[in-house]
Formats: sequence, structure tokens, C-alpha cells
Amino acid sequence: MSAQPFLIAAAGLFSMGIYGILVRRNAVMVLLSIELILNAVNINFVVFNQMLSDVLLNGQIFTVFIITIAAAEVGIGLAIVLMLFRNRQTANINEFDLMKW
Amino acid sequence: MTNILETFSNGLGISLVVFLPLVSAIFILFIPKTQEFLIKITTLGASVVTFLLSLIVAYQFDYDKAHTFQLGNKLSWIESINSNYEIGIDGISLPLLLLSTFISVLAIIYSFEHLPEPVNPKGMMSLILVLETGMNGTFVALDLILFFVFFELVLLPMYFMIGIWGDRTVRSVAGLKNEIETRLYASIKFFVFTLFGSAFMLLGFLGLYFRGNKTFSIPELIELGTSGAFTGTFATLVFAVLFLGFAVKVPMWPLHTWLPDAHTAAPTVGSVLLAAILLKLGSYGFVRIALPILPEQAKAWAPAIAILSAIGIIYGSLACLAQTDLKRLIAFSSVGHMGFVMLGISSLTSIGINAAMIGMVAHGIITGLLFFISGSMAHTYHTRDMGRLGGNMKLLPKTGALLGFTAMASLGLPGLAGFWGEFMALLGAYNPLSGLNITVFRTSMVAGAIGTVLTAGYLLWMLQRVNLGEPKEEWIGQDLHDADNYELAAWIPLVILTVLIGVFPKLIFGSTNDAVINLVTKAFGG
Amino acid sequence: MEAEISINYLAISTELIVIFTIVGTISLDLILSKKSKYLVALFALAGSLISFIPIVFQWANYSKAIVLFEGSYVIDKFSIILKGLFILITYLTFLLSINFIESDSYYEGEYYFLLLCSLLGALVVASSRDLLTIFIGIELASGPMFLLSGWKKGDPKSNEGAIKFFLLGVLSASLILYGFSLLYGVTGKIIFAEIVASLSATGLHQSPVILLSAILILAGIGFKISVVPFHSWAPDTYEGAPLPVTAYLSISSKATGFLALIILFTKVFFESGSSWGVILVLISGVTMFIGNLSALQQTNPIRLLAYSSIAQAGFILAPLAVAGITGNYDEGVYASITYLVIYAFMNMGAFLVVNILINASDSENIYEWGGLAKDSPITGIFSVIFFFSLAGIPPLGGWFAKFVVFRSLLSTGEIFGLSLGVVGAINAVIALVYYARISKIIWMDDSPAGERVVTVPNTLKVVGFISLALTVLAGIFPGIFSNLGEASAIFFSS
Amino acid sequence: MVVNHSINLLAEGKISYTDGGIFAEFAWVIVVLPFIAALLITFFGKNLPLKGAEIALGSVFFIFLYSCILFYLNVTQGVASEFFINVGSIGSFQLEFGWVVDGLSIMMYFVVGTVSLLVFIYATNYMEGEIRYTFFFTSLTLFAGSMLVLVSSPTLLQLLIGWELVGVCSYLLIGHYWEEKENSSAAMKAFITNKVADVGLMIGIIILALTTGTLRISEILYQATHDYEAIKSVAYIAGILIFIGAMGKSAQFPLHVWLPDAMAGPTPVSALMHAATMVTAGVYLLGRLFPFYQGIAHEALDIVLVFGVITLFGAGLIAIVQDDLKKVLAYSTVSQLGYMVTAMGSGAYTAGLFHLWTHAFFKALLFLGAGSVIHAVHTNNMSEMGGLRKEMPRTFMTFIIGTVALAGLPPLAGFFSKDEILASLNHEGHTFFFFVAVAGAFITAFYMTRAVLLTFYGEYRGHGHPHESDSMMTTPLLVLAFLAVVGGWVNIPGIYTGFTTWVTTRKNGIIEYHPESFDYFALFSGLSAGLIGIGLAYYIYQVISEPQNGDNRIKIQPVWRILENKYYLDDFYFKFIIDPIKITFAKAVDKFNTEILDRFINNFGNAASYLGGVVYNRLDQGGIDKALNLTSTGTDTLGSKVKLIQTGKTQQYIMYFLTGVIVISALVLLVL
Repeated sequence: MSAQPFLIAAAGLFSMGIYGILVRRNAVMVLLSIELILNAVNINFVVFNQMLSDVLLNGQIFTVFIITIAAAEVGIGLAIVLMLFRNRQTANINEFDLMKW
Repeated sequence: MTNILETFSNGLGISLVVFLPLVSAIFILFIPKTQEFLIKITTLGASVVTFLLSLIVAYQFDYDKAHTFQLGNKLSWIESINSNYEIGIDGISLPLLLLSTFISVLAIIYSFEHLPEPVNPKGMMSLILVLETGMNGTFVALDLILFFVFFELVLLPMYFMIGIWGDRTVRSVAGLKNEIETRLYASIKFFVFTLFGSAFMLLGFLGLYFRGNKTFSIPELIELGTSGAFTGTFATLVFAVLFLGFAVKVPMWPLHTWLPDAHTAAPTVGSVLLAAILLKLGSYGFVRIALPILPEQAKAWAPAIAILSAIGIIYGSLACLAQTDLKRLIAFSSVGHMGFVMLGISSLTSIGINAAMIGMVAHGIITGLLFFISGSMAHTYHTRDMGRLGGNMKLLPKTGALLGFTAMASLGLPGLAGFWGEFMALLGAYNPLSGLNITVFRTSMVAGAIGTVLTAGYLLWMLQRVNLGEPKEEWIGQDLHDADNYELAAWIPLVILTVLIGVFPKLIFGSTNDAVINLVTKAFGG
Repeated sequence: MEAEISINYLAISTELIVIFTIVGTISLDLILSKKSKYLVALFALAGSLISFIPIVFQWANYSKAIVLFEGSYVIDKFSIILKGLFILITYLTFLLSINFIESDSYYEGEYYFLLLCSLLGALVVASSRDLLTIFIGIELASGPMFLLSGWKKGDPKSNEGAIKFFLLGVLSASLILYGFSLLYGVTGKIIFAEIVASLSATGLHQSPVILLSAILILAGIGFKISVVPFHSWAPDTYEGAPLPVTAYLSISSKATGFLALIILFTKVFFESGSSWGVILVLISGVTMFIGNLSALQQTNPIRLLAYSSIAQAGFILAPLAVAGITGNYDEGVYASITYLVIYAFMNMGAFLVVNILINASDSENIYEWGGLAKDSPITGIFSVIFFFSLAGIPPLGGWFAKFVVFRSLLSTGEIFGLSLGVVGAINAVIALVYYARISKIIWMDDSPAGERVVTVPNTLKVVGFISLALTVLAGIFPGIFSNLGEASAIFFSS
Repeated sequence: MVVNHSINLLAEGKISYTDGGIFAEFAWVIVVLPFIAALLITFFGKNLPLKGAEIALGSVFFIFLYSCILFYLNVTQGVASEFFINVGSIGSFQLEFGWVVDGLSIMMYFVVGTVSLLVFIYATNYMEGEIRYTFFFTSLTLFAGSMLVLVSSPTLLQLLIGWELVGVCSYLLIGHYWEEKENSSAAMKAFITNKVADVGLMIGIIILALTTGTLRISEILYQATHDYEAIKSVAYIAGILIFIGAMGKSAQFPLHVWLPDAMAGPTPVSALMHAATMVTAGVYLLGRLFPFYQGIAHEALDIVLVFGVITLFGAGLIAIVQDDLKKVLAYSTVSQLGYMVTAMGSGAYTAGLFHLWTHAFFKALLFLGAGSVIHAVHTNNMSEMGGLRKEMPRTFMTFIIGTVALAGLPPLAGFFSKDEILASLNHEGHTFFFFVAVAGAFITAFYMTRAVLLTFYGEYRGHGHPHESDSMMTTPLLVLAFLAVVGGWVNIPGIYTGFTTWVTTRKNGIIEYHPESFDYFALFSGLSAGLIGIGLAYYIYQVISEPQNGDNRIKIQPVWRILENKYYLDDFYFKFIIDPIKITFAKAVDKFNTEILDRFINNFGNAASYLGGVVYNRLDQGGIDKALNLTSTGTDTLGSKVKLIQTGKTQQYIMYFLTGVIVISALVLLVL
């Protein structure tokens, strides 16, 4: 089975993630968009692993690590967003422009 | 005793001359601010010892082999780039080294009682010492990188000297919207100009390094350069950047604009050191580095340098005629005098380069003295405006007499030091190295000769306005102090030296001549 | 795979000590009462100092590379030097932080814990030789920084800086990952040596996929080293973060990024250097200009330092860029690393000065700092040394850093190097203006607020003198960096 | 090309001479002594009983004695030798000082020694009570030394040094009363005018030195007279340039303008420097280099002649219209210097020097006499004098002797020297110049008689009661009067031509015409011109009117006005040379410096700053907004969507970031 559809799907996911990051105002949604990108990467790794029949399963191991790290990062991200929300009563990232010169 | 001297000849003597001031400066930083006398006496002691050491060096120097680098050493410094702590002196650098140690002593003597506001002996004295290390080091460095480091080392102390103790007059400057304090404008202008030149100069050094067997050693590069290793576009580019670096420092027209501001704004000691030594770093760089390493390019550029020098001479003199500020006038006179030095160098003959050497020393002594005197006067009168001065001979007879003497020396009076540089430079320019455009050089020579008239003109006019006539109303009854003992102690040696060199130029030529002949023969074949 | 697992624990003892310290710190933080929390700090300080011991030992003994985990992890002189640097910088950051952390009611334990985690990440990056390890290293190094940059919880600026940093950081991580996935997809390997072998076998060095992968990785790392156009977060985040964290960000994080860049681009993509080299040349030149010109405009010292460090990054990048084109990696890496090391200490000093001066003047506007040098001459001297070192004025360390960069740029005399050299020279002059401005203000301007009492805590003095000693030493005896050349050579031979 | 100096130049001269022995060897003492004396006066003078004058007097007395000894040696056995001290070498070029002791220099030593001694004695009294008495003697002693440096010089280098040193002394002494701006301006004028001339001299010396490879005068002259090709090619230009130098110092038209102004100095100074010694330096120079001019630069000599003649005539005319007694004498000096230069120009070496010799005595006498008068009446203006012959008999008597000597009546000194010049002109066939010179003699006699009548005859028109000066002042007058009488007897054609022998006793032979007996045509012309001049003046100023009204008789406009305005030469200089340089050019350069160069530099700074602003504010902190706004307005579909993402800083950064990625990808994948 060709790997192409999967890769295209992953690329699509990636693009959707980018779009989300750029367009969504809510910080949580932006976080989720980033998750999309990470998942696109995950798909890539798994597909490549299968496609190349990597006996060491490097791709899959990588995926596991990425999932872990993604979790950690979302944790960090949510902590920051929470903090922001506490201070500013909004999670709309467009309003964070205190330091605009 | 002899044994000790023996060890000195192995580079130790020169190294001490270079680093003793720096070490003393660091030592001074640990003396509490309140111990002013201790600070001053330590500084003086350090500089005097340095001067004595340099005299020992001069004593040990073998004048029969003045064309070779002597009393030096070569120690590993930055192995990874093959840059070494290579030092040594030859007949060209020796007089300048002595000048530097000597003027430093005088500057410190002067500073004993004449510290500029805000008074801070600790800061001032340590800066002078750091400056001295930079100056001495530049004259003994025989490695391009070492040279560069010392060359740049003088920037910081001078920047702070001008910036902290400089002239606080607020004035408007063409092109800037807001008025600015002279010292702030001058200090950053000085710094940026010089750094601009030297940043590119460093690129040039690197170019030489990569084309020249990966060595920064000046003697080795001279060997390479004189055997024709550097040619073509490469050499042109390198000479261009070296020219930029050195010409800014000299300064040559039209890169001189930092000079009047810096000299005018600097405190007295700063102006003295700036004029007496710092400007020499540039012209010394030409003689030590640019000419012997890139002889072909030097030939190609020589007419241009001659023309710029001639313009500098005339331009500087004319600008002097328009000045009302005493220090600024003297500053512009430096442009003219250094024009003579560069004119001598550009002739690429042994006569011309010898002229440049003695011109450098003479300018150092004479203009140094002029700045001493004018600085002291500015301090006494609280103005440098020549329109308000007048009758100085009556008010401050000693200062006035010395000013008169120095002005005479500055206008190139035969029998005083300034004469040789001017006369011999013109002599050199009349018959430049064969192959150079004679018309250009002779025109430059005539321009230079006319410059001597203008020089006489503005200096005598200055004397008339400042020294002669009846004192103005505002000074009568004022408690004006004539030169005190510290000032005289700093000035009289310069006066004596001016006369000595004027009467017996062999003091300089005896050291430089062999070295210069060797340089010219090697680089230009005669 | 039934190979016997034998691990050279001595070789990774630095990392182990740091891990132990991390665990110890967090445990102590849990155990200790509020009053004795200062012990946490002491523990962290001690741990980081102890971790330096193996570095010394390893430097003395490891004349050739020690390879662990089937080539995934390598300890050689190159990595040892950088580990030493990371530890020293972290130690100095601790010292810088002590007063800061104590002055407010911040959580002490976590602070040290997070910094040590970041240190561990940096240590890992230095030795990593496969995609997974290096990725973990990078993430471990930057993850804690997201939190630390938002450490001033009550300060909206800090929050804002943190979220910007975080979002861009995660984005960059995902780009790096996407690049990695492509690399893996083409070769099927994750260990660098094997990837290279596979690429040479298939001859795909210049294939679009590999180039795309390189670009994505470059973008991701470009964020870490804050080069244009990936730099925009830096000023905001720097401004918002606590000052010691900012210092750490601009030194250690940046160094980590450069290290990753060096490892990836010289160990993996070195054969496609002619393509990315040109890009790096452009980035480097533009970065210098934008960084320096923007810095000219700053009145906030931290933003000024932020842009200054952006410009400095351009300088560090320059030799690598040219090395990519000329293939003379040895030279380029030596120059970049030397610059990086010297930059680390002088920048640390600069942050120290800014830290003291902000506290002394209670103002984040440099134009209100007039006359502070008179109130505190020691700070004045520090400022002269560090800022002019950053400007590259001899005999302060910065000159040698600039010098080696110029040297490597001109080494082959090809046009990119020459142009970048000229750009660098011009930028050195521009940079002088704003570096000198700070010295000018504190030394030459009059105090707007009369005499101020400036106390410099001893810990800060220690940081200052260590940085000063290293900065001046680097300027006067640059010979001490000849080891870096040797180390770079070993790095390439392994 | 450089000839070894061991070549025996002794073979050149026609006259036998010796090396002068120990006195020649130690002649340097008289050169150095004044400088030491000047130093001593500076440091100790004020505390001495005569305030330093004794040191000055002592030193010049020694010079006088020494020069007498040398003079005696030269007269009896002939002396010619030179000594060199090396003071440095540049390249293969030797820089040497030294001293030359030969007939020419000994003659100058003697003149300097004698006149200096007398003037010094005179000045101790004349300057008594004046401001800066000690400094005056310092400068005067310094001048004596400098003059000796100049005339003892065996190299062009030392000559140049002495040349400028006397210039400085002149500057110091002219500006002695520098409280008045006029005086310091006069001093400046003297210095600058001379400096202008020195440019010529300097370039001339440079050319000669580089062409011949030596700075030794004797060697240059050797080459000049021995068919060396190199020096021939530059002889003309070098000759003219050196003459320009001489024109400055010896006040030849049009560079004479400084000398009349130089009368601002105290009268002894005028007598010593601006009449007897310093101003003759140019003539001395021409004499020293005479073999060169005569041998290979005779075209240049023609030019010398022309300028000499112009000067002698033009300056004489101006002297007629002066009211200031010293100015009369000053213009007279210029005119007489013209005579000397004319002589040199016509190839009459001895005649020129002879006139220098006699002129030194009688002009010094006249100046000192004038000084005596001025001292008594406290004014320089003859309109405020008159009738002084009764009050000041000794001054009057000696002044008359000086006048007669100057007017050229036998048997006084001026007669012989002027006659020899006229004879030479006649002999060389310069008929026109001969007649101009004769006319000059007439003018000389006229204005001197006028001056005498205005000063000593008629009624006293001034204030106070003038009386005769002290013996300290009148004794020098008497001595000089004696010399003015007998000075000419040393060179009487056909009877005794000792002077010719003296001054031609030198290493480089002089070939010139020596009249064996009087040229009676010249003698008659000159003598009658002088007599007519005296007679006419006497007629106008004494017979047909009172002396003070005599001027009205001859005021022929506009000639008078032109003369009063000195041919408008000063105005020309100021209007067309000095003011443009000092005001227009200087201001322009200064403006250029501050307004253009500095502005240029500062604008660089501004540009960098502006660029920084643009980069930071527009590009770094907000550029993407604008860029996207611009593009989105054009695209409807994407526009509304994209607008959403522009406001937030964070997303703008991300946008920035991603744009970077895309651009780079495009670059790498598409372009490279």
C-alpha cells in the first residue's frame, strides 16, 4: 500500500495546524492547533516506519517520545494561559500587546 | 649591573616599558580615592621609571644596526592563529617610543596640580597610564595583531578622557537637530571614526595573513612584501583598507573632521597626548606596515596621498585663519603639520620618510607644548575665544613667552625642531621616487611651501590677537595665575628638546636614517 | 539485539550529577520548611559546582572521543568544553538569581529545579548524535524556560512574553520535528552517522526533501538562536522575563541552539552546505543589520541587550554560513564556538550591569541612568569592560571573538566571506554607538536624581569578577582558546 | 655625481691666501657667543646693574675684536677656509653646519661687529627707561648671533637657518612696542613678506641641493663653474627662486613693503638691522652665490638687474614725499639696496659689496642721528622738527656727514661705492639702467637734502626744548661719521683696491671687471647728479621758501598722491591677496568643514539612526501589518480572513516566522 495518502493527510493536518495557529484567537485553540502539527509529525513517523520496514522501530519510538513531550508542553502551555487568564481575564492572544514598542 | 642590562636586551626591557604603566594603572585602582597624593606620586614614579627604562633601551640600542629589529623577543601568544608576542625596535620606532614615554611623564607632571573638572586623580592618572601602554606598545609591536590590539587600546582611555573631563559647552552642530555638549559629540565622533578605520584595517591585516604564508609577523611580511608576494586587486584592496585605518588616525584630509572637535573638547592632558602621540600611530603605521609590505601599491597610491597631503596643508592653514577658538586653531594646525609628514612619506624616498620621522617627533613636541599652553590658558581665562584674549604677555608673561616661542617653533622656524620636518618633506617631494608622477609631487611641494607662509600667517596672527596688545578690560584686576612650577616643569623640557632637535637633528636622524634607507632600498629599490 | 549493555558511567558522570542535583533539589524543596528554603539554593549551587569536577577530569583524560549507546551519545573534547560552559553559565545565573529570587516571594525550589533541567537538556544536546536524543535535549533545555520566562506571575508583561515565547517555541519544535520526520523518511535512520552513510549511498544530499528538512530544522533552531526572521519573540520575552532568566536565555539557550545547529548542519547536512550556506549568509548579514539598527533605537536596556544579542547571533552564525559554502567546517566551527564562549561571559557581565543599574535607578530607561558610575564606580568599570567587550574593542575579549570570525570569513577569500566580512566591519561600528551610549550615560551624563546609594550584593560582585576575569583574560591571552580549535578538530574526526 | 670634497678648491682662486690658522678654526666662537649671551641675559639680565646690557655689550665687543683680528689677517695674508660639522644625514644627504672664514664673510663679520658694537652702545642710552629694556638686548644679541650664523654659513642649510632667524629677531624687535596694534602688525608684515620670499629661497635651495647632491655652497659653486650638466639645467629657475628670497630680505620691489613699516621698531634696531646688516643679507647671498650666477645663471642675473633698478628708482621717489624722518631713511635704504642689487645684477660683485660696506656705515650713522633727533623731540615727523642744528650740533654735524656720504660727494664713502656701480653699469653697456641709476643719485641727493633742511634748518616747529643727546649716543655717531668718511678709501680705482682683494679672497674664484682707474664719464654723471640734487633741494626748501613749505612747490598731482600711497602696492596686497585668503578663503574652508564635511558625517549618523527607526518601528515591530494590509485590500476572499490575524502581536510574530520559512524554502528550492 502506498504511503502517499498518509503523507498527504499528515501534510494536510500540518497545514490545518498552521492555519489554526494563525487564525484562532483563543490561546487554548492555538494550543490545540499546535497539537495538530505534532500529530502530523507523528503520522509521518509511523508511516515512514512502516514504509521503510524499520526493524528498530525508530519511527514508532520517536512517536512515543513526541506524544510524551507534547503532553508536557501542553501542560506548560496551559499553565501559562491560566496565569494569563488570571491576570487579564481573557485568553484572547490578540490582546497581548503590552510590549508593542 | 651589566648582567641586569643583558637580560633587558632580551625583550624584557621593551616589555617593561610597555606594561609597567598598565600594571601601575591596575595598582592605582586599588588605592583608595582619598589618597590623592599617593596616587599621583605612584603614577609619576611609574612613568618616570618607564621613561628611564626606555632610556636604557635607547642606550642598549645598537645604532650601527638601526635597520634591524633589536632588543626584542618573540614569544608564543595566540598559537591557534600563529600570532606571536613579537616585539622589537628599530631606528624608526625608537624615537617615537622615547617621545611617548617622555611626553607621558610630562603629562603626569602637569596633571599634578592641574586636573580638569570633575577632579578625580585616580581616574585621570590610571587612564593616562593605560594610554601610555597602548602608545608604547604600538611602537614596539612587530606582529600585526599585537599592533592592532595596542593601536585600539588607546581608544577607550581617550574616549573617556574626552567624554568625562572634556569641554562642557553646549553647541549646535551642523546636521544635528539638538544642541549637544562638545565633549559628548567629540568623544563619540573620535571613537566611531577611529573604529571605522581600524575595523577595516583588521580585514586588511587578515588579507595579508592569508596571502602571506599565514603569518602576522611584520618582519616576515616585509620580506614577503618586498619580494613581491602581494599583487593585483588583492593588494589594492588591502592597501585601501590599511590606508583608511591609518589615514583616519593621522588624520588626512578629508578624514580629519574628528580631530578639531576631539582636540578642542579634550582636557589639556588629553589634547597633548592626542596630538603628541596618538596622531603618530597612523603615520607610523604607514611607515611600518603599509609601505614595506605593499610597496607596489604604495607607489600607486603615493600621488594620491601627496595630493591629499597638500590639500591638507592648505586646508588646515586656511581653516586656522578662520578660527576664533584658540585650541581649535591649534587643532587645525595639526592637520596642516601632519600633511607635511604625509607628504614626506608619500615621496617614498629616504629623504621624505626621514622628514616624516622627524616631523612626527617635532610635531609631537611642539604641538604637545602648544596644547599644554593653550589648555592652561583656557583654564586661567575660562575662555578660549581669541576675541576676548589679548595682552597675554602682560597678564601671564611666562605663559605668553612660551606661547610665542612655541608658535615660532610650530611655524617651522629653522633652528627649531619643526623646521626639519617641513623643509625635508618639501625636499623629498621635489624628487620623489623615480617612476612617480613628478608634476604631482612638485605641485604638492609648491602647495606645501605656500602652506608654510599661511602657517606663519595664522600663527603670528594668533600671537597678535592673544599675546600682544593691551589686555582687555575684563581681565584687569583679575587674579590670573601665571604658569606655576608644575607647568614649567612640564613645559621647559619640551622647549629644550625643541631647540636641541632643531640644532642637532642627528638626535633623530642618527636613529632613523639607516632604518629608512634600508626600508626604501628594500621596498622601492632605491 | 542482545548486546550486553555496558555503560561508561564515568563518561556521563556530569549528566548524572546534574540529574542527582535535580532530584535532590525538588526533594529538598518538598521537605524543607519555608525558613530553611535557602538550603535548596545552596544545594543547587553545590550540585552545579560538583558537576564541574568530572568536566575537568574528562578534559584531562579523554584525548579521543568516547562513544556511547551505539553512536547516539559522544563525549569528546568539544562537548566537554561546551558542557563546562553550560555549567559555568548556569552557576553564574544561580548567583545572579539569589538576590532576585529572595527579594520577591517566588517559589525558590522550582526555580532552581527548572534551571537545572534546562542545563541537563543543554548537556544532552552537546553529546547527542542522533535525532531523538538531540530533540529531547533541545526540548528539555527549552521547556523549563517557557515557565521561567513567565516567572513574574503578577506581571502581565512577563505573562505575555512567556506566551509568545511558548507558542513560537512549540511551533519551532514542531517544525524541527517535521524536518526530522522527513529526514527519517528518506533514510530510515536516526543516528547521524548512519543517516549520512545512507544519504551518500543514495546521493540524495541535494534532493528537495532533504533541503526542505534542512530548512525546517533551520527555522526551528533559528528561533532558538533568535536570528532574523525568527527573532521577533526575543525582545518581548527578554523584557518580560526575570533578568537572570533573560541572561540565561540569551546565553545558554542561545548556545544550546547554536550547538544543535552546528551538530546537525555539520554532521548531517554538511554535503548540502552550498545551498543552506547561502541562506545562512543572508540570514547572518540581515540579522546583524536589523539587530544593530534596532538596538540603536532602544531606551529600555533589556530590549537593547535583546537586539544586541540578536546582532551578536548574526556574528556567531557568519563563520558557519561561510563554512557551509567553502566546506571549511573546521575553521567555521572553531570561530563560532570561540565567539560563543567569549560572548557568554561578556554578555553575562552586561546583564549583570543592567541588573544592578535597574535596581539602583529604579528605572528601565537608560537615559535616566546618568551619573550612576560615580555612585558606584565598580559598576561603572564593569559596564565599560563588558559593553566595550561586546563592541569588540581590544584588549577586551570581544575583539578576539570578532577577530576569529573575520579570520574565518576571509580564510578562503571567496566573495560571500568577503562581503560578510565587510558587513561585519560596518556593523561593528554601528554597534559601538549604542554600546558606548550606555557608558556615556552612566559616566558622562549628570545624575537626574542627585546622589544615589548603590549597593552591589556580593554574589553579584562574584559574578562580575568571574565574568570580568574571563573577558579580560580572553582579550589579553586569547591563546587559551587554542584548545577550542583542537576540540573542533576532534569533533570532526569523530 | 657628488664630488668628493677633498678636491683642492684652493687652486681656483687667483689670489694667494692662507687657511687663517687658529683664528679661523675658532671663528665659531663668535657665532655661538651671542646665543649664550642671550640666554644669560634672559635668565640673569634683570638682576644685573645695567639690566643685561653689559652682557650684550661684552659679547658684541668680543665679536668686534675677533672680527678685527680676522680682518687684519685677511688684509695681511688673505684667509679662506671652511669648516663643517655633520648634524645628521638623511639618505645619502649630509646635513651640515659649519663656518666659513674668507674675505667675504670676514667683511661681513667686521661690518656686523662694528655696527653692532656702536649701536649697542648707543642703545644702552637710547633705550634707557623704555619698556622691556632687558628683552630688547636679548633680542638684539640674538640678532647679532643670527646674522653671524647667516654670514658664516658654508652650507645653504645653515644659511636658510640664519636667514629665518634674523627674520624672527626682526619680528621681535619691530614689534618691540607691541602694545600698539600698529607695531605688531608691522612686525607681522615683515615676517610674512619675508616668509613669502623665503618660499622662493627654500625651493631654490631644494632644487640646487637635489640637483647637485650637496648642500655645501662651495661645492655647488664648484659644480656651477665646472661644466656640470645637471646644475646647468636648473640654473635659471634656481637662480630666480633664490633671488626671490633675496628680494624679500633685501627689500626689493615688489617685496619691499615691509621695510618702511619696520620703522615701527626702536631706532637702534632700524640702524642695525634695517639699514646696516640684516637687509643686506640678500646682497650677501647674491655675492656668496656670485660664481653660480655669473657662471651659469646669467639670464637670472638680468632679472636681478631689472628689479634692482626698479627698486632704486621707485623707492627713491617715495622717499621724497615722506614726512616721517625714519621713513625717508627707510625708503632711502630700499633705494640703496636697489643699487647693490643692481650692481650684482650687472655682474659687479665688488661694487655691490663695496656699496654694502659703505652704506652700512653711513646709513647706520643717519639712522642713529635720526634716533638722536627723535629722542630729543619725541616725534618722527619732520613737520614737527626744524632748526635743530643749533640745539644738537654734534648730531647735526654727523648727520650732514652721513647725508653727504649718501649723496655721493667725494671724498666720502658713498661717492666711491656709487661711482663703482655706475662705472660697472656703464662698462657692461647697460646704458638705460646707467641713466636710471644716475637719476637715482639725483633723487637721493634731493630727498636727503630735503630731510636735512626740514630737520635742522628753519625754525623749530615742535614742542618742548630739545637738547643734544648724551655722549653715549653721540660717540657712536662720531665713530660712524669717521667710518663714513674713510670707509670708501679702501677701494679707489687706480690708487688702492684693497677691498677688491679682500672680498675676492674666497675659494671660488670671482671673475669680474675691475676698473683700473676712474671711469670719468660715470664719475662726472654721478657727481653732477648728486650736486644738482642737493642744489635743487636747497633752492626749493631754503631759497624760495621755508623748509616746511617746500613740499607745496613740488606737489604735482596725481604723481604726489601715487607716491604718498606707495604706488598703491599695499592696498593691492591687502585687497587682492591677504583679505581674500584671510577672510574669503579661510571662511569658506571653515564653513566647508563645519557645514559640509561635518554635516555629511553627522548625517551619516542621522541616517543610521533613521534607518534604525525604520527597521525597528516599521519592519521589526509592525511591518508585516502594513505589508499584509496592502496585499489583502486587493484580495477579497482572503482579505477578510487575513485581517483577523493582523491585530495580535503574537500571531504577527508567528506570521513573520512562517513567512520567513516560506521565503527561505522558495529561495533554496527554486532559486538555488
